[in-house]
Amino acid sequence: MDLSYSEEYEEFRREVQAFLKGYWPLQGDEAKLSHREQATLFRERAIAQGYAARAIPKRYGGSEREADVLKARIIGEEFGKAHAPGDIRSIGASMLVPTLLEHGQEWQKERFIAPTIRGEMVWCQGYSEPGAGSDLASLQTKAELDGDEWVINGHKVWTTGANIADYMFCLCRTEPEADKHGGISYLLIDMKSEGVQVSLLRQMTGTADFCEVFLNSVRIPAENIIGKRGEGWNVSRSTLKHERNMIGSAEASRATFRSLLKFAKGVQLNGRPALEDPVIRQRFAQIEGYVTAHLYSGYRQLTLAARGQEPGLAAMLNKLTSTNIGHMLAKLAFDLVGDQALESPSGDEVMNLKPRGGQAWVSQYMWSLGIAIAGGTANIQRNVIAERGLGLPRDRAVQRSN
Amino acid sequence: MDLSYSEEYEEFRREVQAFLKGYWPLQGDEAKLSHREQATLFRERAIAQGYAARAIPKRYGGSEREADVLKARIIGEEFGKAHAPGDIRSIGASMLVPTLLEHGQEWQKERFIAPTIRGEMVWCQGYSEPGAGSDLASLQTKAELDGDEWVINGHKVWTTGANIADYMFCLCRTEPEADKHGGISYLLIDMKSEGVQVSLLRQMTGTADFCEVFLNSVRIPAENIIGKRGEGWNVSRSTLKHERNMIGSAEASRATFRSLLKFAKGVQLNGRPALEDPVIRQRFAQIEGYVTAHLYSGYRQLTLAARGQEPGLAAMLNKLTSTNIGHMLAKLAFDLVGDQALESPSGDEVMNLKPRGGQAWVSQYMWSLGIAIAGGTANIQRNVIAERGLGLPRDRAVQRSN
Amino acid sequence: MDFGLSDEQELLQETVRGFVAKECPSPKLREIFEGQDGYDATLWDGMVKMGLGGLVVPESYGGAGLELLDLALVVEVLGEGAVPGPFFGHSLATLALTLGGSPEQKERWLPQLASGEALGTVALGEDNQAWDPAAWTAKVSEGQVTGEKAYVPYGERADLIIVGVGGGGLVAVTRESSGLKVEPVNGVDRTRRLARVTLQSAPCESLPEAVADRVRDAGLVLLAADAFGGASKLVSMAVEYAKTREQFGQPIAQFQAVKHRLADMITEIEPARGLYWYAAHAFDRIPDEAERAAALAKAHLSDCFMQLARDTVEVHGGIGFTWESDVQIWFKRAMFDRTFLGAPAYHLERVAQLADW
Amino acid sequence: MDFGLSDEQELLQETVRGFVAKECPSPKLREIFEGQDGYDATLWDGMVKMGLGGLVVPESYGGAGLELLDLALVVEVLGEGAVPGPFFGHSLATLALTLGGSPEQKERWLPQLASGEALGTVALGEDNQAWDPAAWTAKVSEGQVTGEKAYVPYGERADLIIVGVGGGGLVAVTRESSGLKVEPVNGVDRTRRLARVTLQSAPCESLPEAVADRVRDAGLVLLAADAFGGASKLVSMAVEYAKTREQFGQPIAQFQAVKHRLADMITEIEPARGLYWYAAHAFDRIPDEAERAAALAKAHLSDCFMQLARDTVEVHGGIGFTWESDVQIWFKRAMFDRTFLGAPAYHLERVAQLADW
Repeated sequence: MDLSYSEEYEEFRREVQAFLKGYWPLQGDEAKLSHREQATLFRERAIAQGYAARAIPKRYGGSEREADVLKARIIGEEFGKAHAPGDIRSIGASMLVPTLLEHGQEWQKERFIAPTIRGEMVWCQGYSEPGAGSDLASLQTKAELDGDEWVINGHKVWTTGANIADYMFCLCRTEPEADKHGGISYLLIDMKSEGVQVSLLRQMTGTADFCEVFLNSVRIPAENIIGKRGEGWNVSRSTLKHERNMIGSAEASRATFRSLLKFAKGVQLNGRPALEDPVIRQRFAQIEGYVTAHLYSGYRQLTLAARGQEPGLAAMLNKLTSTNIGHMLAKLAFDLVGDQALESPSGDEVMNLKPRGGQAWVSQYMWSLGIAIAGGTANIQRNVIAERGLGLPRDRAVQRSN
Repeated sequence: MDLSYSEEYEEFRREVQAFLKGYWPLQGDEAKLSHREQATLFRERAIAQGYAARAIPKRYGGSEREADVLKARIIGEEFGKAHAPGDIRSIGASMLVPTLLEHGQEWQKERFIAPTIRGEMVWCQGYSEPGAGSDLASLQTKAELDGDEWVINGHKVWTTGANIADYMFCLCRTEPEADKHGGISYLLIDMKSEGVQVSLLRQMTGTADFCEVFLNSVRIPAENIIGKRGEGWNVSRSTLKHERNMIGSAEASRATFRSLLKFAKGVQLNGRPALEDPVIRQRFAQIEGYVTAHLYSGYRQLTLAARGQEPGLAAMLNKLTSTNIGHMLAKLAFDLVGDQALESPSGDEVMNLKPRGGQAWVSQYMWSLGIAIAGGTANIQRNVIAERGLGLPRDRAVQRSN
Repeated sequence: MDFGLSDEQELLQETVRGFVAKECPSPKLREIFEGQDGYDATLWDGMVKMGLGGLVVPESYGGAGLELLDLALVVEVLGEGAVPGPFFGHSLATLALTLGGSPEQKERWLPQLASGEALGTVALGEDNQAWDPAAWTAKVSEGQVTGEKAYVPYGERADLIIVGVGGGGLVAVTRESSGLKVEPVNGVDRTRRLARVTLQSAPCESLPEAVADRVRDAGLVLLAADAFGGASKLVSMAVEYAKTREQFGQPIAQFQAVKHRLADMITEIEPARGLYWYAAHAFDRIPDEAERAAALAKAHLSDCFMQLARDTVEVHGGIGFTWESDVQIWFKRAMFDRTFLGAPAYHLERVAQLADW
Repeated sequence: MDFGLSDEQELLQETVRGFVAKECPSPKLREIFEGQDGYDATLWDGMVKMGLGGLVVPESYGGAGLELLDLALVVEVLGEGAVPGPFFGHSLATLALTLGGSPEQKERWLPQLASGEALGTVALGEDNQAWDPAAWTAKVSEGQVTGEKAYVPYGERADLIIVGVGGGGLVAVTRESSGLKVEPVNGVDRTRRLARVTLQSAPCESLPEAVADRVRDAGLVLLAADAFGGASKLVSMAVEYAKTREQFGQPIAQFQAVKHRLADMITEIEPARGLYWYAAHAFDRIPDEAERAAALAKAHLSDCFMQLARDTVEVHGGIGFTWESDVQIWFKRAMFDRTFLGAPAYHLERVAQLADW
């Protein structure tokens, strides 16, 4: 156990720091560009230096460096401190690009990867449907081959960013005769195609972070398929695998914990500072136990990965642990926010009012944690942990419906 | 809503008080009898007066009074205050007697009821087996008719009081060809029969409150069956129905709550009175919410019963509510008991030591609550509430195995 | 001993329930919820015509002369239906005048309030969670009141505002008073709109009796009753959804995880109705126990309501978190009931103090 | 940066795990558990022969010269196996002398303790939950100590007792000291026996360095490590039982209620191992963070252990509550780990204080 970085890595850290000092923020005329343009420009330089798109081959616009979780971590830390735009965190970069690398044809990789990792091409994910939530594979959106085009009809929901996306990667049923998982294909849809209709899905907070996408006889080229016909389910599973993150969820939990603690330091509850309330103190300390455990578990998984070992069971628990911590933090936030819980969590277009008080962000964030708790997701996670992690028997209904 | 008793009932209460004043405790020579003899003597007088065995016909030794939940409650309250022995609370009186009244033959009622309600005949319940816990109907103890005798072989567990019981009412499989529930009969076994072997089942507390009963070619008269062959399951279900109690579990929860609160008033935690600790105060107040709700729900069920209405869903929740409260109280007790949690909850025959300190009873009771939490019982309760109370679909595995 | 409702009380609940089903079904409810001011004249007039405007107003002043328990029973049903409008504040105002007004004040105001001619409300809380009458700071001097009241139900629309002032007194301020400024608050619960009331030397009349604590206790009971009604409704929404929503080829109610959660939900709420019944009854008949019973009922039931609102969202999955789903309406009423007049932790501590723990 | 074990550390755990499997399988464990004094000479000798008696004793005094992290890793494995005996108290005694003894004291005692020739223990806590060194009241005067120490592991058997005294100092008392009275305590955890030690002007030697807080912190880390090991073992027991126990014609693990509970159980404990690793590492290398990390690890892990012990009993049903079931052995170790050196609530409050919240 050694919580310091070795000299090799400290040297690497100094290089990164020097690069950032020289290149971010942009200077002179470049500083007058739009934020997005600045980010794209800087990102290209970071890629050239090997500080971004490290896992992506050079021929697709990446910097093609050997995997090194510690270097990745140092880059993350230093870019974070400097507020510099590092690897783009879009759904395209984190989910589509790894899928393309694994299953895509050469022309697909060449065409889609580079603009995606530069942030020039924006993606959304067309998986969920009104009738297919936790039971994703029961999806009904149909794609039929008509000559050299797919004709797609269906309805996708919970599609983050569909309103600004250029493309959607999408699961469609192409083999109606095949079994549940075998009849699905993984298609790429240009969002400008005729018949694509996007509407915002308003949440109970009053804001709209998700979209619905209606696909009405949308035509796309037959070649816009990743993997073979009927193999879309497996192709998408590899996407979900890439989605996993050994350390990100724990760091996010810690950041939320810290910001709530910071908030609590400025809050009065029943006439005294909230943090002097023994019940609140106990709850913070209790949650810190979970947050710290989660973080150290992430460090351990990172270490195992760096050693070329499998993190095993621990990695399956990250998501449920994050959800549990989110629950605890949301409940605590609720008790800290006091009477502000009487106020709307978002601006209100009807009354044209903004939330009052500088601390209104807390209720905002109390609600956004609420999103994580929704859905059968936690129960699906428990099934996965029980079945794959503990070797318990599979759920009969799930098995039967497969 | 009227929380006072009407004049009729206040008059009844005065009668009960006068009776108790005259008859309990026993006077003169009678006061020299053993406690058990005194109780039997007094109980006979209470029955004659109509203050006990009210639901039992006179010909079976009861006092045969019209059902009146309020009078029953007044009797309970006044007998309780006077510490007088009222209706015997044995498993025989509460479970076997109602079953006999509903399903027994005349000779069975005449022979078994009177001594049971006087406390002269003691019963134990032979239901659970090592392989049949929450899935009680999977029991394997076999009874075969051989001439005019049943020959019984099997193994019962969790048999409270088998070591002092005169008789056991017992579920046995008599029709091996029938389906799961249809093959069971309800038999009465004299515990002095040859082949009955009782051993104590020691709990993790070190004490033994339960027994195991081994039945090895035990022979009993063929007539010792309640209901018909193969109807034992339904006969036993009516027993369980009688076992339900609209108010008892809530009053028990409140008594435990009060005694824990009383205990807390005398306890120091980390250098100050435990009840000054804001966390402890919150927890007591929270639990009081549940305890009080439970109690009022009992009052309401009682009122509905007095009006001849069905308590409905509320009655199905009593048991799970009690279990939940027991959980909360046990956890709180744990935090109040402080370092005494390091000490054994019971006398220790190996080291021949008694628990130190006058408050050692708390750890005792902390453990005894533990019993309530054991088992799939709470999950079975949840199934019942969901299926019968909320009309949700039945469990497939449970259905299939029936 | 009878821990149950009278025939009249059951009839009252059934009548209101019928009214709500007819006059405030989901589309109507949503229309008011989405609307500018959370108020619907037809709905309110209908309620007033049923006599709900003056339930606790003595018959001699044109009311029904009923007790807090009756009022709470109505509130339970309104909570079930998430009925929008000024009923809560109006009822507390009529109660404050009935308990604390001078004969002349009652004569002047109660008939108008009972008939619905005038709308009343109460301005109790101040900033920094100052819900306790002892913590109020609004000042009265020479018939004028100055202060800030934070969350006043339908303050913009009320003709009469009963304002809590320093020392735990109550004063009446009318809509026309000079020095009265009312600004809408962007509240979370769009079925019970709030306003911020600023009083700058506004002419006022003091109520002669010191009844602020009683009015607060009544408010706690009504919030508890609303929470019971709302929570019960949520459980039935969750049950219905679980029966119809299919995943993996079966209704999700078939999954034990969902099934047991629904069983836990009903076990959480169903036995708790007696808490608000008893608190209301104590308010009416057992004054020594009223304050503590009200605090316990509010703390327990409003916390249950919030928890069940979260549970109901989870049972619904993503759809439960949308604006489109009706779940949000009760979710936000739960936030209101839990927060208004003070959060559960605050009242639990009062429960402890009032028992001399 | 490396948040993992060295090859040597992994080997150490594997070696001890192999030893436990061989020398302390369930029948042996139960024999000692049921026995008179919770001590088995063969088992202890075997541990000492492996070098476990002097893990943190410097090599110059015959020990292995390892750190607290190594010791904690061993304790995790012993916790997994519920290995009975005096290891916990003995280890803390060696640590106290190593950190706080004079060269002469080390010379005199450490080689004997490392070799197992002598058994050590610590007498820290006093009545009324006085676990904090600042709260100790035993008095030292002219080389004699007087006081009552409440829960001393294997006090009856120890040759050397390191006693915590008022002002937070430590003194050494030997078995032969006059004025030393040791009475067995009827402890809940029969794998770690306790005694009450009464000192009446008992001759003693003070340790020159003030290390009581450090010894307490080390104790917290070891209890956390034991809790992690024990809790992990309980989860595997629950999983195994659920796979084999059948009801309604299927293993109970097939029921979603049981299955999800097992998933929740592993999610509770598995990520938490780093808490004790880090606390031990901080003790060894990051002194500024050691005290708080130890308190957090002990509070969190001992609470998890207790909760998982309850869960495991519930998964087992009635059988889990019997003397016959091995579950009780870990259940009682959980009670020990949770209570000894102070309950979770106490240490959580320390966590808050140490961060200046």
